[in-house]
Amino acid sequence: MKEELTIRIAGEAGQGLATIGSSLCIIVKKAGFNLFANQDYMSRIRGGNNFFQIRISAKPVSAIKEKIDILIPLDKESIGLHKKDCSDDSLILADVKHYGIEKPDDSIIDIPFFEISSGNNTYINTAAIGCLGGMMDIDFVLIENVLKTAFEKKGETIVQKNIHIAKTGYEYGKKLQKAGDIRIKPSTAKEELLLNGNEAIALGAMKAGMKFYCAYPMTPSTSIMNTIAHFAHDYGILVEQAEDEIAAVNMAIGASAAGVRSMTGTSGGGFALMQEGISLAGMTETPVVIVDSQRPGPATGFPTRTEQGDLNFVIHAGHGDFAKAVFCPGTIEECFSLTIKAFHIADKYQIPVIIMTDQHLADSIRNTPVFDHEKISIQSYRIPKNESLSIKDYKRYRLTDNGISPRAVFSWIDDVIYTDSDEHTEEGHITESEETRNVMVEKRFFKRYKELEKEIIPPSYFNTENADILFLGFGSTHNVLKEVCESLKEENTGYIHLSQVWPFPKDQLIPLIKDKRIYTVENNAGAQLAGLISRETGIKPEGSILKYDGRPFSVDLLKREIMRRIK
Amino acid sequence: MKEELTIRIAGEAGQGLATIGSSLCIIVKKAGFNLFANQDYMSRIRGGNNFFQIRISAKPVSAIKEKIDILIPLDKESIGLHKKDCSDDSLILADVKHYGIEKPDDSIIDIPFFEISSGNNTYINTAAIGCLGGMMDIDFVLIENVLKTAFEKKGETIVQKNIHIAKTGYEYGKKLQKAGDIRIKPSTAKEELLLNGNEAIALGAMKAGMKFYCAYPMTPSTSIMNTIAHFAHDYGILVEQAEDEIAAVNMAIGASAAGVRSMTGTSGGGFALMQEGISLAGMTETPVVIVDSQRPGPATGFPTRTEQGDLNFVIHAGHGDFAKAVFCPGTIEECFSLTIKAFHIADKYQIPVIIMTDQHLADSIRNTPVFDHEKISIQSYRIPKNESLSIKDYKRYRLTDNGISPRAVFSWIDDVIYTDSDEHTEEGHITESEETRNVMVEKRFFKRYKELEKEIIPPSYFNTENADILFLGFGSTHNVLKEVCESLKEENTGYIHLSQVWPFPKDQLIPLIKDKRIYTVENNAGAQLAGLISRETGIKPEGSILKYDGRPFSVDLLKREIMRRIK
Amino acid sequence: MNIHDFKSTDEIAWCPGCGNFGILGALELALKKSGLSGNQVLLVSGIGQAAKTPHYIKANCFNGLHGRALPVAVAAKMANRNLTVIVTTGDGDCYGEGGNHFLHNIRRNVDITVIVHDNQIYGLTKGQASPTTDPGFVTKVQTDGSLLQPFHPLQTALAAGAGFIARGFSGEKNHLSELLLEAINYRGFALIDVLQPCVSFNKKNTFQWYSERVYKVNEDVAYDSSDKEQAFRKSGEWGKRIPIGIIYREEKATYEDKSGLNNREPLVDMDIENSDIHKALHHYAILT
Amino acid sequence: MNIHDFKSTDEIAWCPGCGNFGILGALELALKKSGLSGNQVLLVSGIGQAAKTPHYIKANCFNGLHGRALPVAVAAKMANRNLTVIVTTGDGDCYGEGGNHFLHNIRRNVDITVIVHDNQIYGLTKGQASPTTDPGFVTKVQTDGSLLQPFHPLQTALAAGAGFIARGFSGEKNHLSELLLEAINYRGFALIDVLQPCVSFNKKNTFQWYSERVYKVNEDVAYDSSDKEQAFRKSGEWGKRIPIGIIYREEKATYEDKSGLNNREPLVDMDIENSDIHKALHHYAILT
Ligand SMILES: Cc1ncc(C[n+]2csc(CCOP(=O)(O)OP(=O)(O)O)c2C)c(N)n1
Ligand SMILES: Cc1ncc(C[n+]2csc(CCOP(=O)(O)OP(=O)(O)O)c2C)c(N)n1
Ligand code: SF4
Ligand code: SF4
Ligand SMILES: [Mg+2]
Ligand SMILES: [Mg+2]
Repeated sequence: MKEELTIRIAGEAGQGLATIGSSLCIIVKKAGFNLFANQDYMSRIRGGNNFFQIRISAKPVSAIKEKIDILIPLDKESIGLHKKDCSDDSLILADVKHYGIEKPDDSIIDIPFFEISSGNNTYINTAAIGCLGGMMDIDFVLIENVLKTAFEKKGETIVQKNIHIAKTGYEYGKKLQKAGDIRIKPSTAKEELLLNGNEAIALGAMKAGMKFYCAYPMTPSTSIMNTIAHFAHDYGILVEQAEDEIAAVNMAIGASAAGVRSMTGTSGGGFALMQEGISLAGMTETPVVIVDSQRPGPATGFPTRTEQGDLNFVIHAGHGDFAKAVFCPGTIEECFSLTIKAFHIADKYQIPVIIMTDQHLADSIRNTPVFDHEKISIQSYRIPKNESLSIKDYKRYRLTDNGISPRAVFSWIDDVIYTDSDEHTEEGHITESEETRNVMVEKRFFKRYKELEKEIIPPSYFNTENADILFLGFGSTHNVLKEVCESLKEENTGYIHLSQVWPFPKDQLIPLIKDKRIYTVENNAGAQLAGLISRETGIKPEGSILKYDGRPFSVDLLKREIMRRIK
Repeated sequence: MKEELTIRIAGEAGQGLATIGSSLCIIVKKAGFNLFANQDYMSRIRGGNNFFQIRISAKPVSAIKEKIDILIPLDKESIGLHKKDCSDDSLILADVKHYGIEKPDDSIIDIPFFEISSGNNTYINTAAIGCLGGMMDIDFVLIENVLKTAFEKKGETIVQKNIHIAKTGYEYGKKLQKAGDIRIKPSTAKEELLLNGNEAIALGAMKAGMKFYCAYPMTPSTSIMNTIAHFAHDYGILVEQAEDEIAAVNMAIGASAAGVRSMTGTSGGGFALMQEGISLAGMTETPVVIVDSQRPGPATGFPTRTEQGDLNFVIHAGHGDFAKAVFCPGTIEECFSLTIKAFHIADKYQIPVIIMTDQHLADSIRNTPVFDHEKISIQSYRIPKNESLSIKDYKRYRLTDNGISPRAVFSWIDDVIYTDSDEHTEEGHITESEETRNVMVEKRFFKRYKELEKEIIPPSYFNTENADILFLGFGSTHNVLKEVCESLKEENTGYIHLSQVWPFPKDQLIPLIKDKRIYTVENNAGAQLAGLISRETGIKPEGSILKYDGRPFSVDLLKREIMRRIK
Repeated sequence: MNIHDFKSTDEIAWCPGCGNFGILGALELALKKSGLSGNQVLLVSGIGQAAKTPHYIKANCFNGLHGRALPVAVAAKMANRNLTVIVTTGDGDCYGEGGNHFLHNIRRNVDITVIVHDNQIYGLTKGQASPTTDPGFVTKVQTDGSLLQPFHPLQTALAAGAGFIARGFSGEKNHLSELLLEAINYRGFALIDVLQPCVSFNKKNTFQWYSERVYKVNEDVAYDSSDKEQAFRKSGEWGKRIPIGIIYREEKATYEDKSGLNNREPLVDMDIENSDIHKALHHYAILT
Repeated sequence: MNIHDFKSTDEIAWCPGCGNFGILGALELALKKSGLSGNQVLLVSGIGQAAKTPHYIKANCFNGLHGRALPVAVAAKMANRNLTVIVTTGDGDCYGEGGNHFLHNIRRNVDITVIVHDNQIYGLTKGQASPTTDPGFVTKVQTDGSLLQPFHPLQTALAAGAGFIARGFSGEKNHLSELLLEAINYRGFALIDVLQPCVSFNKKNTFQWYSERVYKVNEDVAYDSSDKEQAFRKSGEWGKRIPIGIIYREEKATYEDKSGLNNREPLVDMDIENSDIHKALHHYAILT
């Protein structure tokens, strides 16, 4: 029996890769395995070549492998395109006759998918799922149930047809077990979540009491909006599509200024359009949470691919000096918990908070323990409604020791509230005074950062004490870094991962990296994290392992790159 | 006789401060003195309190003094407001009766300006100029000529009336010479320019062959547009006011893509709106020059005041990794020459180049030697029209050794040109390929920066070899830094000034600062230059002298602050 | 201590003689008549001379970015539908920088009132052409006179689907305050473009220029403000005669009606401390 | 080797059956008939499915940012008036993200042609409501159906002052290509909104849906495309019958006429290597 297996299903956009993929995920999960599934797709709706890849394992996994064990091409072209990612042991399951493959080589296992599907192309997906199930020795009942749910809406005939075809495929698969034993050790059974990073962010926002989400569609952030819209009625959330990203951020600010937790989400180009709004949130001291789901830039770049190229852009977002915080979750769990924290920090300190994620984390699905959501307590920092009426002589920007002014809600208090984007007095009126300017900068910038530093999320780390050489990452590289470095423990390596990059956790980081050789691992060309570490800690990394081709690091590639640095 | 003199004229907006100020500048310059004039004004059109301040000196000067020698209040309120900037020796010239000043103290010299002006408030300006001229012993003919030119358009009667009133004021002034001798040693006579930083930028653009200027009005950048519009017919320039800053930058890019040198200008909030466009210029490899004339942020901030708070924002402008250059002129001469260089670099390397200035440099007037414009040669890097027809198989993004592809002009060549904001092939078509991505990032980012490093403007410096302690600044602090540090040469101090902050001149800077104590001097709260130096050189400044109240450093304040650091 | 006089003590930074004073007065009057108190009203603005207005009224204020008053205003209304939301903006702020929000918020039809102080110029930045500047008007930027066709706010709003479209004149304070009150009481997006002389920079469209031209559209007996085609014609009038008054009016469902916001607890009043996400989590839960 | 067939070899990334193919074909045809060669034509686009069009035509191309085709296009035309500039954009690109440029470039009236592939949906981002989406249309974001009133591109363009306003249908290729040719030859800002079925995401406004409704406006003998009020009425028609053809047409001075660009050397041809700034410097020179 194997420890793990990577299966790739490849075909044109529009061939239902996402559907077959998610059904497969559920089946595999129900069968007791761990999984990590990622998507690779082009910026088009039909045609081209996309793939859905699922790594199935006895142990929890959350990064991709370089080589695939089983390739299921949904068209002939996919064989040629994905051959390069196959190893000598890889199996390619293909219908030799139907695809018109002339000289099938050894790696190709001929399965008459077309015939199994009674000559109907649309059922090939189902036949393939059945076949894989058989090869992996998964109980057919699991497959049957998933297909039932998936095709419920289309009526009983379609359901039965799918089950029948899956069963035929299943029998083929069983027979193939000899050709390549791909059974995996089962894992222990428990209830878990199966979801991707964006869904986890959406759940976090719902838990945090967000009631207003406003955005303009942009890959790979759109699924946050879709997810929130899906549950909007359940949680009394208003989801509004804005006319552009400038409107989106200003609407989020407007709703928040009126007392409602609000959020917007976008990707690099849209985030660029929000810069002035972020600065507005800073000046008016309005809490707002913004997700930048990164894709490769500059400009339109690679709309459906992954990169971490916005780091510098995000931490320096908005003109002028004001306080903000930037979180970059590394796991699905952190997507959830740091979104909650983002709302907490935004509300408590009345600042913009940015959640930086990327296409890889946004779109990849894995099984995750059910979030410990019941233990989380949410606190609102507004002056509560029942205390509001006793407020007298309210000043929106009242000077206080820690720089934070109590935040009242329009119409809850008897008094009026002035909010201003110009430099302003405590009352919120426009001022030209240099003395007032000085105290307001003090309030918005120096005092705010002093408070924020108290709440910094410390870096997570592994083997830092014993290791000579450390690899540092942020955001979505967490999982691959973890898997590789844990496997290289004997080589005296360790890793450090940052889930918060601003304010920078320098006090927490310096003791960990002092007197060590350090490298950064980044999905960008600019080695931006390395620069940030130098600036903030005074410690200059020896180098960086960079990948900027729009694809995530695989475990194998990163391992090789790390080994080169160790030697 | 004095070495120098600072005169402040203060009053409401709408009282013609700019007019009286600029007339005074011309008179003073014609009389053979050096001058530096700065403006302090509120974000309103009438009322409030503004001032125009002119420092007159035997030697060239270009920074402000903290204390004023002569205050001319144009209303009663101005006396109270500006008293704090007067020293014990200051003179206040005021019409005691007209302003209804009850107990004039010693510093007030009573001049019946109202009576001199035949009871007409609008002539008080002229009376004041006359009086100052008399006190300073300036030849009245100079005053007469300037008034003639200034009022020419209003007809002979008005001209004569002004001259008459000035003359009466002049006689009063002459009598006052005893009260406080404010005559200054004359300087040598030569032809010089009298202009502010924005005018110098506009002249640089005209010299550089810019033919398209497109912007949305925003203080303190608007005078660039006004100046260019003024000369547009002379130089065949098209000036177009855009509907917003997003349009402005995209129009500049559009015109440039069509082969025309183009520019836009704005301030922080508008620059924020241009972020996506800057990234577009990076991706499409379209040259464009953008001026960020800084004012204090965040958000609307202090619209008419000064700050250097956009440094980090500007060098990290635009999402994704791509090459850009950022210049920050320190003098009026550099406003001219670095604008020319900005066009040169933008055109040669097909990148966005940003000129960072600020309200203080933008609006302050000084006398400057006539630019050495005839020696400057401008080179266009387009494929010339007469060579265009022989171009075959043109590829916009052809791969070359240094990453720069020859740039053809639409319709000049027979072939067609594809320009793309997605990741693209050499031909400019959309691609999804990881290999192509890698070479294109190499081209736009790594190779470009390699080339740009060869053309970096080295920092200017003073006394760095002997000094123990160095003060570093960028942009508009150049002049005040220079004046103060030169005066402190004996104290073992020196200064370094950066006129280019991106790519950062690290190789040039490190040898200068290694093993020295260094401080930065910045007109912002964030000590942004200090952070940049740490990141780029690995050398951490000991501290920073920061000013963020919207006002520039005065010589005296900076001197005190520097002295504190020396001790 | 509810505030009903709407008198702010903030010093007014407008030029003496500016048309903005008339608008401010009319708005104060309308608010007084509305019976609302200051804490129930939210004034939202962008940047410009017009946009300073919220500081001069004792009511809640959000003075945001140039061009971005509308998104803030509609979202605040969505968040707290108990607020009476009024935007005070300029021709540059609303039709120039903010043009896209103008178009799409007409489509959104949230119940807000938008008062555009239309001085046909950029006042605060010292006199460049605005979208409504008359053709040929010379400025320091438009040295050969403005070349662009002027923007027609009322006609464009009509085409874009606005349900309440009016023009006022800052010199007709009582008439204007009545218009404003009608607009405030109208359910939906109400636009009032107000002719406002800028004494400092617009030396063409002066107080006198407007006075000689404006006439009240409802004095015209045949005028039916519910007739869209007539409104199209009327809103195109600009020359010797310029109509003021309600040009078009139509009752229709607002965003709050259609989205259900009007039939539920306001967003701002919802409990956020005890969100129970069991149901959503269940959607993703798989039992092995 | 002038290019007259306008055939690009770039692989087309649209869905089979997409209405964009009809528009592409009509545009190719119009360009062929125009007698222009590919190097004289500049196609400008933003981002979206429609915006991929320039890659599929052998002519100059600037494929810029989402929503920002118009500023690039008009500036390129200002820079080089010898170019024939055509924008290929989507309903989201042009009327949504790019709405402000749409309004103000109508006012600017630069001589360009704007083809809006109007599929009433955001195609490339997988089916959210666009400004022209019919009310009630359900998507993953608009789960209760689109709440906003639809944007009326033709009527709005008319109110904003456009001089050439037309609607085409991608299913009527010849008719469309004639419209396109007229638009290209028109002097000034020419808008053609093209009904374009999106087979993947718009299952309401299908090929059949449009086919059953469209009729040619010029078959209607009484239709006079120079009559603005009639055009207002006609451009408001959207339901059982949807007019296609030229809805409004008016000859007027372009930006290039008014700015003098048409009477001078194109900007791009000017010598930049020898700018003599003596005169400007003289303005600032003071002889002591
Ligand atoms: C993003 C941005 N761009 C430009 C400006 C500069 N600005 C401030 S007010 C204004 C024009 C105001 O015109 P209008 O809205 O008509 O108001 P008015 O002053 O005429 O009342 C401009 C361009 C700004 N504050 N922010
Ligand atoms: C600034 C920015 N925001 C959002 C996007 C994402 N985006 C790409 S295309 C598109 C919508 C396209 O709709 P439309 O213009 O109607 O074109 P279609 O695909 O329907 O032809 C969006 C929102 C983007 N690329 N850039
Ligand atoms: S500049 Fe014009 S609009 Fe502004 S306050 Fe003065 S008169 Fe009024
Ligand atoms: S998604 Fe729609 S618009 Fe886009 S190519 Fe497919 S059918 Fe055409
Ligand atoms: Mg105005
Ligand atoms: Mg569309």
